[in-house]
Amino acid sequence: MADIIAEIKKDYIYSLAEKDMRVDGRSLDQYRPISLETGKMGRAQGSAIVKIGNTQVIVGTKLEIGEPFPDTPNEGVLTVNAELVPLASPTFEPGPPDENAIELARVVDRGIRESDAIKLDNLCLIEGEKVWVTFVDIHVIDHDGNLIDASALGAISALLNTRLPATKVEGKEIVIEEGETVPLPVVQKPVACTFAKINGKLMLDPSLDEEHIMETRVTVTTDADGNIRAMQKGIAGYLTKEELIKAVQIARERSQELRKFL
Amino acid sequence: MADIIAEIKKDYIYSLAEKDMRVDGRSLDQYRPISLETGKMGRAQGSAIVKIGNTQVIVGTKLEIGEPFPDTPNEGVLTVNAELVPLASPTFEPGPPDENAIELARVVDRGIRESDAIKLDNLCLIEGEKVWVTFVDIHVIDHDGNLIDASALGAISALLNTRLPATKVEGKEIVIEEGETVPLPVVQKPVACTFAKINGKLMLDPSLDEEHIMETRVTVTTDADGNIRAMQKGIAGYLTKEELIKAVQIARERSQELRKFL
Amino acid sequence: MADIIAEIKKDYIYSLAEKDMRVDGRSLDQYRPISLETGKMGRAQGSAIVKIGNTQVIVGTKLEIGEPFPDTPNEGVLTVNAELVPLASPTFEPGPPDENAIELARVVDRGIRESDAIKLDNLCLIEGEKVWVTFVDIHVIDHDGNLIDASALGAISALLNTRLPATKVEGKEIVIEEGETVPLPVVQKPVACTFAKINGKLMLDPSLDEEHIMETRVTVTTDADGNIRAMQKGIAGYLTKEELIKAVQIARERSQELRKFL
Amino acid sequence: MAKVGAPEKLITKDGLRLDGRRLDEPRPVKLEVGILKRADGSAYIEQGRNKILAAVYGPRELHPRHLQKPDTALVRCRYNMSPFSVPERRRPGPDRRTIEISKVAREAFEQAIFAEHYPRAGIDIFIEVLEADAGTRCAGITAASLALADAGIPMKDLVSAIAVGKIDGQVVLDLTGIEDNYGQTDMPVAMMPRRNEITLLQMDGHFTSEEFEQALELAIKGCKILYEKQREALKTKYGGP
Amino acid sequence: MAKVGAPEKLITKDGLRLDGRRLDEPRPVKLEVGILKRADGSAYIEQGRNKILAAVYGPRELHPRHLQKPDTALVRCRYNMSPFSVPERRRPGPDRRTIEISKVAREAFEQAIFAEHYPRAGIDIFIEVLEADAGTRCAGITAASLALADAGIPMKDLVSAIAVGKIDGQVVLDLTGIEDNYGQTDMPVAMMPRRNEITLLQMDGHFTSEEFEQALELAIKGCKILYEKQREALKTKYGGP
Amino acid sequence: MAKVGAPEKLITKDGLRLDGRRLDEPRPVKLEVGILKRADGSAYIEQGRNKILAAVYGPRELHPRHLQKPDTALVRCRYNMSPFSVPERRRPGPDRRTIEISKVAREAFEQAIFAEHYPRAGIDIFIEVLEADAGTRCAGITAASLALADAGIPMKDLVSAIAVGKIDGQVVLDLTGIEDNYGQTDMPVAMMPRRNEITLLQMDGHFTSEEFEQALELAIKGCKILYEKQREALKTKYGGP
Repeated sequence: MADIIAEIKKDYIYSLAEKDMRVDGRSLDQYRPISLETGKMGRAQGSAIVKIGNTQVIVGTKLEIGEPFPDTPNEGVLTVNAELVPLASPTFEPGPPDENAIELARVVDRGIRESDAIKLDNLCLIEGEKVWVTFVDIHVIDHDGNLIDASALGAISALLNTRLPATKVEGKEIVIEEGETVPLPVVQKPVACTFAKINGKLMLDPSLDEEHIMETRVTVTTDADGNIRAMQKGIAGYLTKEELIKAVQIARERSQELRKFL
Repeated sequence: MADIIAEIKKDYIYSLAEKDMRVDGRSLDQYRPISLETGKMGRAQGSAIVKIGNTQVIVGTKLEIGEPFPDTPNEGVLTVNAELVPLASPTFEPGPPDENAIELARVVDRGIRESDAIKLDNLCLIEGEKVWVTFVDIHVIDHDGNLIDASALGAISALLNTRLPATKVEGKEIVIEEGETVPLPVVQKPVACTFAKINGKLMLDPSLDEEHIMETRVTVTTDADGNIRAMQKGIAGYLTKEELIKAVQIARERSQELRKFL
Repeated sequence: MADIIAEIKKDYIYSLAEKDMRVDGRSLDQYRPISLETGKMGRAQGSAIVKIGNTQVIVGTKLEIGEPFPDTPNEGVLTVNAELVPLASPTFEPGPPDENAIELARVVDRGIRESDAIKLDNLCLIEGEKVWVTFVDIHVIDHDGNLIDASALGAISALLNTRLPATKVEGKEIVIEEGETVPLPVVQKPVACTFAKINGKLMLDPSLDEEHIMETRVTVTTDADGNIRAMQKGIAGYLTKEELIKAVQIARERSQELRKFL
Repeated sequence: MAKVGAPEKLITKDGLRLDGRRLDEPRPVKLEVGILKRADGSAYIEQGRNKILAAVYGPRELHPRHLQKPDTALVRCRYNMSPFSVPERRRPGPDRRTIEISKVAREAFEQAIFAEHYPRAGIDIFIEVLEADAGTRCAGITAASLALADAGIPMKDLVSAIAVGKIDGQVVLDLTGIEDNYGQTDMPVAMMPRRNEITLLQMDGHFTSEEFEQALELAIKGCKILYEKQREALKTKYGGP
Repeated sequence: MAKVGAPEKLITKDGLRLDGRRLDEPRPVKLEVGILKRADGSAYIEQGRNKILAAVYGPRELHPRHLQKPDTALVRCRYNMSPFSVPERRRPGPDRRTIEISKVAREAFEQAIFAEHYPRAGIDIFIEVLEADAGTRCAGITAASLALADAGIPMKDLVSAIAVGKIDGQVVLDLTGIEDNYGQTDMPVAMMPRRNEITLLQMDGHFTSEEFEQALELAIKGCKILYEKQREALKTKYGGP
Repeated sequence: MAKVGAPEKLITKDGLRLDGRRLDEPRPVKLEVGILKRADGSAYIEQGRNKILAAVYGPRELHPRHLQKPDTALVRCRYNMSPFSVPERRRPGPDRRTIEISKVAREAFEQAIFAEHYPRAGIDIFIEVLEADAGTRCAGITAASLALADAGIPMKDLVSAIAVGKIDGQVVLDLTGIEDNYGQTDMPVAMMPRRNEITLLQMDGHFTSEEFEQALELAIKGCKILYEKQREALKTKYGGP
């Protein structure tokens, strides 16, 4: 039965695609309604709750003092993690992050890292010894498609919302100045735009129904200047050169809408 | 077949319960025969072998110098761990502790910790830096019911049996005084009493046959002064307020018998 | 079907064994063709590619500065690890080393360690604090029988091929002298000879077909002076005293052939 | 055991607590039902600073199959905390504490759910703590109870939960984090209030037998307060008299 | 972000790279087919300093059974690095990077393999990096493609792969490790060259949209160079016109 | 390799060992059969300071099912050490050493057990070391052999085990921990004494071929001593002539 319904849904989405239409009435390059709230998670240093249609993602940031990597002794550390908790979807299983959760985290991570969104050198406390480690934890709570864009938007939003304790360095000691905080030095606003390819058409912001039947998927992360900072083709299937160029072009335009929420 | 035998056993235990009787002739608030030997495990700093009926548990303690927790810089650390090794029961599987082993360890841990049985501040060597870490390892070797009471009795008994090396602090160095030992500062004797509720009756120290058919289970840990230090309802089922009050009352009385072994 | 072919192969190998013959025409105490190349792995400090017949093993060494074990404060550390990657055989599964991979690594490890092949005291940099840690990683890439001898030969060969950075100790600092290297102090050449017992006959260097039907297995590791440094009976089955003495005798002779490759 | 950073008193001279509550007063509670689309049932609770989501999936086909029970559904529960729910970042994944809480929370529901209506099926309860300030297992159970109702799982009664404790020697309802850390006793309780059946009880600290009885009374009273709030939340979502 | 030990320039005054290559020139490539006995298909690639083995098992019975698909084979891929393949010893076992690469490499092949010819079967692709110097996922895919052919797995086309990037502001083909570390952009691409179907594309760093188009062109050109080398390697092994 | 804390000599001038034993003398051994209620068979051994429990479950239904063998029982063995069995607390769970010992101990029994009498079944041998002082794998095998007999598992013969070694250049029987740490050679051996079939042999250290033969003779002699003690323990439990 499930198969028959899936087949009927697929046929319907395909036939609409031929007319450049979608099941929920959107145009091919249109996002579902988006909402974004920041600062609601009181134990996080920064947080954002993002809804894109029915998809819901919470991102929280935490800061800890830790050690730098040996090859970047005067830079802070950024760590992005995603949990696909089973509360969010009947297909998510408890356990350590699977390949989908890892891909999600790494695509979001690259968008932030490669756009130099955070001034990591401002997060060095004592060169080679102590730096701020920024944890960005993506908690998906309702999965109705396009987790990447929701997570990327939530991540940069939570980072922009983040305040870290003011500190003084006295010799080799880090002194936290109680109660005083400064904003995390975030200087770029990378935003991810994800497309499903369905019946040869690129559909921005695929819903879960669209994801179930898409031929392939591609994500383009751009910065505020319209430069490309990260890309990721996902799942099986293929794209042509022309499709990729078109995806980049649409992403450069539509990302500005997302950036208005930041 | 197994099911039929289980059904017959259950009926028998239930019908006896109506007359306040038990399969092995005990009264409802009576323990099986108990034995306790200490100091037999020559590599442990303290040890106890407890038998309650056919249930057998070995508890060994080990002491190591380690770091205190940041919020209790001048206290030693207590760690309780339980292994349900597959030697002890056909239902125990090899592998990391499952929820039953974890619950067992945590119930025993809370009894010791919450009764302030160990003077943890006496186990601080250098404030914020070096303290004694006490490992209490519960090794269940024969499971015939009521592992909690046997493990709790074994744990406090092993702790009372524990001697730690005498030390001197010289600057930031801990010097072990060879051959000299002092007793672990144990100042309270918490004891756990566990009840099965069967056919509405509370039965102290359930045997494995009783555990198989019990409706619910509750453990009351008391100190020598008759105060309640920890409780745990376990498995499905429910208790009424009156049943809980009764369990507490019996535990306060019967725990004195267990405490005679210490 | 597979079973019938296996049965026919077994009968054939058994009947040949009665005439002291083997499927591939070798005598009972003869190795398959052996080849050995060293130094091909450019990221390793030392490496060897060993082929015995169709069996292929790559061994690489890496050196890191680390801490000594507390009971040997003035000795370097040796660590041998084996990965049976699923590329090498349809029966190897991805995942952490299973009992076969662990046994393989430990048998090779004991051969090197117990023959004092490496002068570990020469690998101490600062007593009790800093020593060279030598990692020997065995990477099996084609499994056609007798992994132990191929791995042991590869391990000692890679160690003989290993060069470590020249260092100076200045106070408590280790200064690496850029570009200068010295050979790892390897002073003994342990070599493993493994026998399958088939139809009561000891066959040196079993092929995979022979391993599939062997009754038991025994490995004898000798040093260049003909002394026995490690032994391991593997899999089920038994050996008599006479068989063991014979295996030792053949190993002492034939190991000299292997040692010519070093 | 004097701890670092302990406040001098947890109860002020006028008999109120640091957050201004009376001793027998629960924290402000906000409940919402049906806030997730994918889950079969869901609910959200704010209780003081606690922010917790609960979702239920099922009755559904149970995998792996060897877990299926021929005469009843298998009820499973997973209590989880987000990495940013506590003062120090928490490493994702279960730890000993969350494994124990998942167990006792599941056991608190096993009595309430008519699992035998769904042989071989699975009923999965997920509790996600987003922000924590003591009493999360109780608040999570209170929310999960609504998620079960929202999923249409038949139950004997709602399960309501709240902790009682002792601070400055007094028995009080619904501890905050600071009261839990520097108080003497914590006792989480869950029950089916209309049936007076207690399905979860844990306790640690110090109670005389009199204090225990007093605390138990107070916990039951507290559960009944929560019960009314749960019913209101269901009415808000589903209407009714 | 100036990093420790960075070279002053990656492109010399005469427009060549540190290893003497032109900007659009791939590293020297050596390919060998059928070098392992046990695997159903295998290949070996050297590309610059990269040394990588690929092997294929299947189509074969798939375990555990619940993974079997009624109408197609399950394609799996495991990209692994030996502990001695990188400057610092690598701990054995998968990490987040290798799990992601295994996923995208598998996805690069799913389009190419006629998996539906083998319902319920498994096709396993193993990529073992023995020595690494940037571009290992692409080189691994190029080799795995030959291993699939060597195993007789029917495919629409070979998959060829190569990375492009940007160093010193210029778009270049096939980055070395030093170019990857100190350059601005890395973009691995895999495709079926005869069909012009791109089955893997990842990118990180910085491209204007013009640079992106230029890089994509160059990647396609690079894949086609690799494609010829793959065909030669198959001819060497299997002969033919 | 001079180690920290090594004694000057392991054999005294009068040719005795530090604990007063002759070179060919085993440590005092105490064996008890049938000491656990739940296990199908069990035994306890004290050998010097070693204190070890062994238990056997089976033949019993084997899970997971795909492990079942159509024509024989699967014999499994788990050698485990309690955290308090060694000088430094041992982290619970298997490590590389215990995994290898579990394997060779299982293999020592596979030859002895008539596993083919119980197709599809499982026979599980558990060895728990409570206090360790060298030779625990041998003592564990000796005890497990009795547990198998106590469980009524049919065997060709009992398996008896003991280690030999070399200290101060002399071949000796049944090393203590101090002899193992500061001696030259350790060689654990297990056999079926009546059949002269050696089912476990490991060795590390240094033996000339003459020493090896001498050590093997001594090990066989030692196994036969243990064998008599095993038979006595069974008689004590089960009576007989």
